[in-house]
Parts: sequence; structure tokens; C-alpha cells
Amino acid sequence: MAIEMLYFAWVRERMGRAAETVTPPSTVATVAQLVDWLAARDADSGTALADRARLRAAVDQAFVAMDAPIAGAREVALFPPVTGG
Amino acid sequence: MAIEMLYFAWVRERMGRAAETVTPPSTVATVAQLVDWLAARDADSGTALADRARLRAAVDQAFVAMDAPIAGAREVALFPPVTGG
Amino acid sequence: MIRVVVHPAPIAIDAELARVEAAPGAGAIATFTGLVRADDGVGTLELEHYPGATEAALTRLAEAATARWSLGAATIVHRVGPMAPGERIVFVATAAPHRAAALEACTFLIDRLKTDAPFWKRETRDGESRWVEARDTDDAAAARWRDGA
Amino acid sequence: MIRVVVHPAPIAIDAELARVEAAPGAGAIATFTGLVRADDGVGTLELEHYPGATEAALTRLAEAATARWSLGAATIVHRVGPMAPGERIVFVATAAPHRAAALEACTFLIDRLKTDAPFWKRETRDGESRWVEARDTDDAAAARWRDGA
Repeated sequence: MAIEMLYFAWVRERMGRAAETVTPPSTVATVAQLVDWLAARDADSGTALADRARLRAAVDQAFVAMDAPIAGAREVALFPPVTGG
Repeated sequence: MAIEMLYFAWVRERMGRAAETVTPPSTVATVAQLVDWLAARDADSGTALADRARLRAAVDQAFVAMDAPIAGAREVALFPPVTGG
Repeated sequence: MIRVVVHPAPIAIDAELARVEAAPGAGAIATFTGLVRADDGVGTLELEHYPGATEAALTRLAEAATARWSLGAATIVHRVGPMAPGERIVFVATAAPHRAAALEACTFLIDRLKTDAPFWKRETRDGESRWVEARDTDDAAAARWRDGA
Repeated sequence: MIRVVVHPAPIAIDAELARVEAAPGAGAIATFTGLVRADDGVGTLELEHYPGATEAALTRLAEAATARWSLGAATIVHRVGPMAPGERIVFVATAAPHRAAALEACTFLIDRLKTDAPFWKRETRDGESRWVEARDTDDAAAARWRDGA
């Protein structure tokens, strides 16, 4: 199923894009697996997503842990820890 | 020695004056004794100062307890608990 | 930068905030504003104070907060005289490099002001005028800042 | 009365305060303002956010604070895009009948905003541009509001 990926801050810069539509295989069930799958696509994505400890995620605009399921997700965002305020 | 008395809020209203200069005898050594002496002067002062539990005092503009000494004081203020802010 | 004002004129927050925001190192500004509540039957409020002693007490509080939280600015503006529902009675503002210091110092100032500064409120409610009684909760709030708490 | 604004325009505190002060039952107003600090070598700051999700996160925080402290008003205004030293990044205001609720709710909102709302700061310092790192102290400050603490 197609997922709209969004990237913010240095994730966006390192990915070289702010958004993309991806269609991972059905074996990709969690956010962490989605990150692994994206990182394995090409060297640039692999480098951009290498620092897993500093990656955070939202599924359909709700902050989630990396082991959260993505079944039925329409939008997944990846970004660094937030620094607003 | 002459002391400038100041009264605020309902103490002022009940005393019927905002300020007065008094010269208590040297046996009056604390704020509490000063209040007793003032209250004994006349019936109006006695009524005005009757509610001792709700009286507060300042000596030379510093908040003090009722057993504080008044030796050398130039200004003594009597008032209810404060209610600002 | 300490600023203490006790005055019968309406409190202009704009100008006060601009001063506080201009303090050296100001990254965080906390403010507290007390209003005459408009909805509980109070017609007018009148604030009496102890001229001289009030300003001195507020200055001591601002100095204590500045020392304890390394503030860049501490401002206390307190209105006196008659005022109407919805109007501002008191405005407190603090500036610090970081938010915890600004927010804690602001809370300290308004808590301690309630018990340590000689002001007295008289309110007209349902046509009757009376002096407002002190609240035990104010003593409790002020007490938690003592003895280095 | 909840108001959430995420916008590139400078934050006009005046108009925001007037709204909060007009809330029903407002006797106490607390505010927090975050500024781009002018004195530590930061040239410009740029705020990125997650459109839609940011506003939703701030609205959830304002709703939580309103329920927990029975607020008459909760306002969060956050600037995004480029800004200069001394300018306001964020403004939070709360209105309640009494001061403890207003002050606590204001602290809650800015603490939780720091960890729960998707904003990212990029600053230019001494000519070099970099993304600001999250601070552990922000996680600690936000954590103390969880589980009914």
C-alpha cells in the first residue's frame, strides 16, 4: 500500500527531499522496519537515516515509538527530536 | 519619645484618623504594649483596636511581630492582614 | 534591572514588556497579571497602600528574586486607588536566559507580594462596600518559598 | 477558549493578551514568551514545523491544560520561518480565576510544547548554520507533568 513519507529538519536535508510516496512490501510492519527498508534502497538514504538513535517518527500525524505498527498508515513522518518553543 | 502612628484600611476607618503623633510612657516597650496603651486612651480607640488577632504592625516600615520592641522607633503602623495582588 | 511602580494609573503592559524583553540575556519572559474579576458581583475595587513601605517591600522582593534566579529583569507594577471590573490590579514580569528561572521567579514574586507587601483591597459587591479578608492559601503559597524551599 | 496560531508573522502580544483577559472568569493571567537571545552569537534563527500536525499537537496540549486547570482561556502562538535576535519565537497565555492554576498551566504548556510539538530550530551562529540539538532538561521538564504528577 502506498505511504506518503514526510521528512523534516536534517532528515529532510540529508534525504534531499521533503516528501515522497513509497510502497513498501507487506513484510514491512513497523516504523523501524520501514526505516530499514528505506535505508536499504540506496546509499544516500542509507546515510541520511544512519543515525537511528536520533530519529523520531509520526504515523498519521501522531508521535509514535519506532516499534509502532504502520498497518493502514497513510502518512509517516521522520524527523530529529523536536526543538521548538 | 514621640512616635508617628499610621493606620491603614479598617484600622484607619475605625480609628477615625490616618495618622497621629503619640508619646507613650517609657513602660510601653513593645508593639503589643503600644496597642494596649492606645486602646486604653478612650472608648473609640478601644473599639477600633479590639480585634487583636487581626492586627498587624510595621516599625519604621518593616513588618514585625506584636512582641517586637519599639525602642527608638519613629514610625509605627497598624493595619489588617494585607490583601494585595 | 529592577523596576517597581505603585501608581493609580491603568497598567500599560506593552511598555513594561518591551523593557523586560530588552534586558541583557533575556531568552525567557514570564508574566503574571491580576485582574478585577468581572463576573462575581464586584462593582468596584479600591486598593489602599502604605506609601514608601510598599515600594520598599516590592523592591526587596524583586532584589531577592533577581539574586536567587539570576534574572536579567524583574518588574512589579501595582495599581492603587479605585478600579473597575476587568482592569489590571497587578503586573509582574521576569526575564531570564531560560524558562524555568523566569517562570519560578514570577510565581515567587506574586506569591510573596500577596503576603509581604502592604496593600489592602476594599470591594463593593452587590452595593455593599467591605474590606477583603486575607486568605490562608496566600500564606501557604508564600511560605513554600521560605528557607530556601 | 482555545487559540492556536502557527505563523511566520511577528507575534503581537497586545492583541493576544486582550483576548485572554476577556475570557469569562479571568482573574489571573500568566504568560510565557520565548525570545531569540541577542547576546550569544546567534545571527538568525529559522523554525521549521510539520504543518497540520503541529497545530493539532498544540491544540491537544491547550485542551489538556484547559481540562486540568479549568482555564477560561489558553493561547499558544508559535512563530515559524526566519527570525532575528530579540524577536519572539513563542507566546503562551493562560487565564483562570486564581493565580496558581494560571501559572501552573502556563508552565505545563511551555514544558510540554518543547517535547510534544513538531518544531525544529536551525540557527546561524558565528556564520555557521546548524540544527539545534534537543535538550535532556526539556524531556525532564515535560516528564514531571505526566501521570497526573
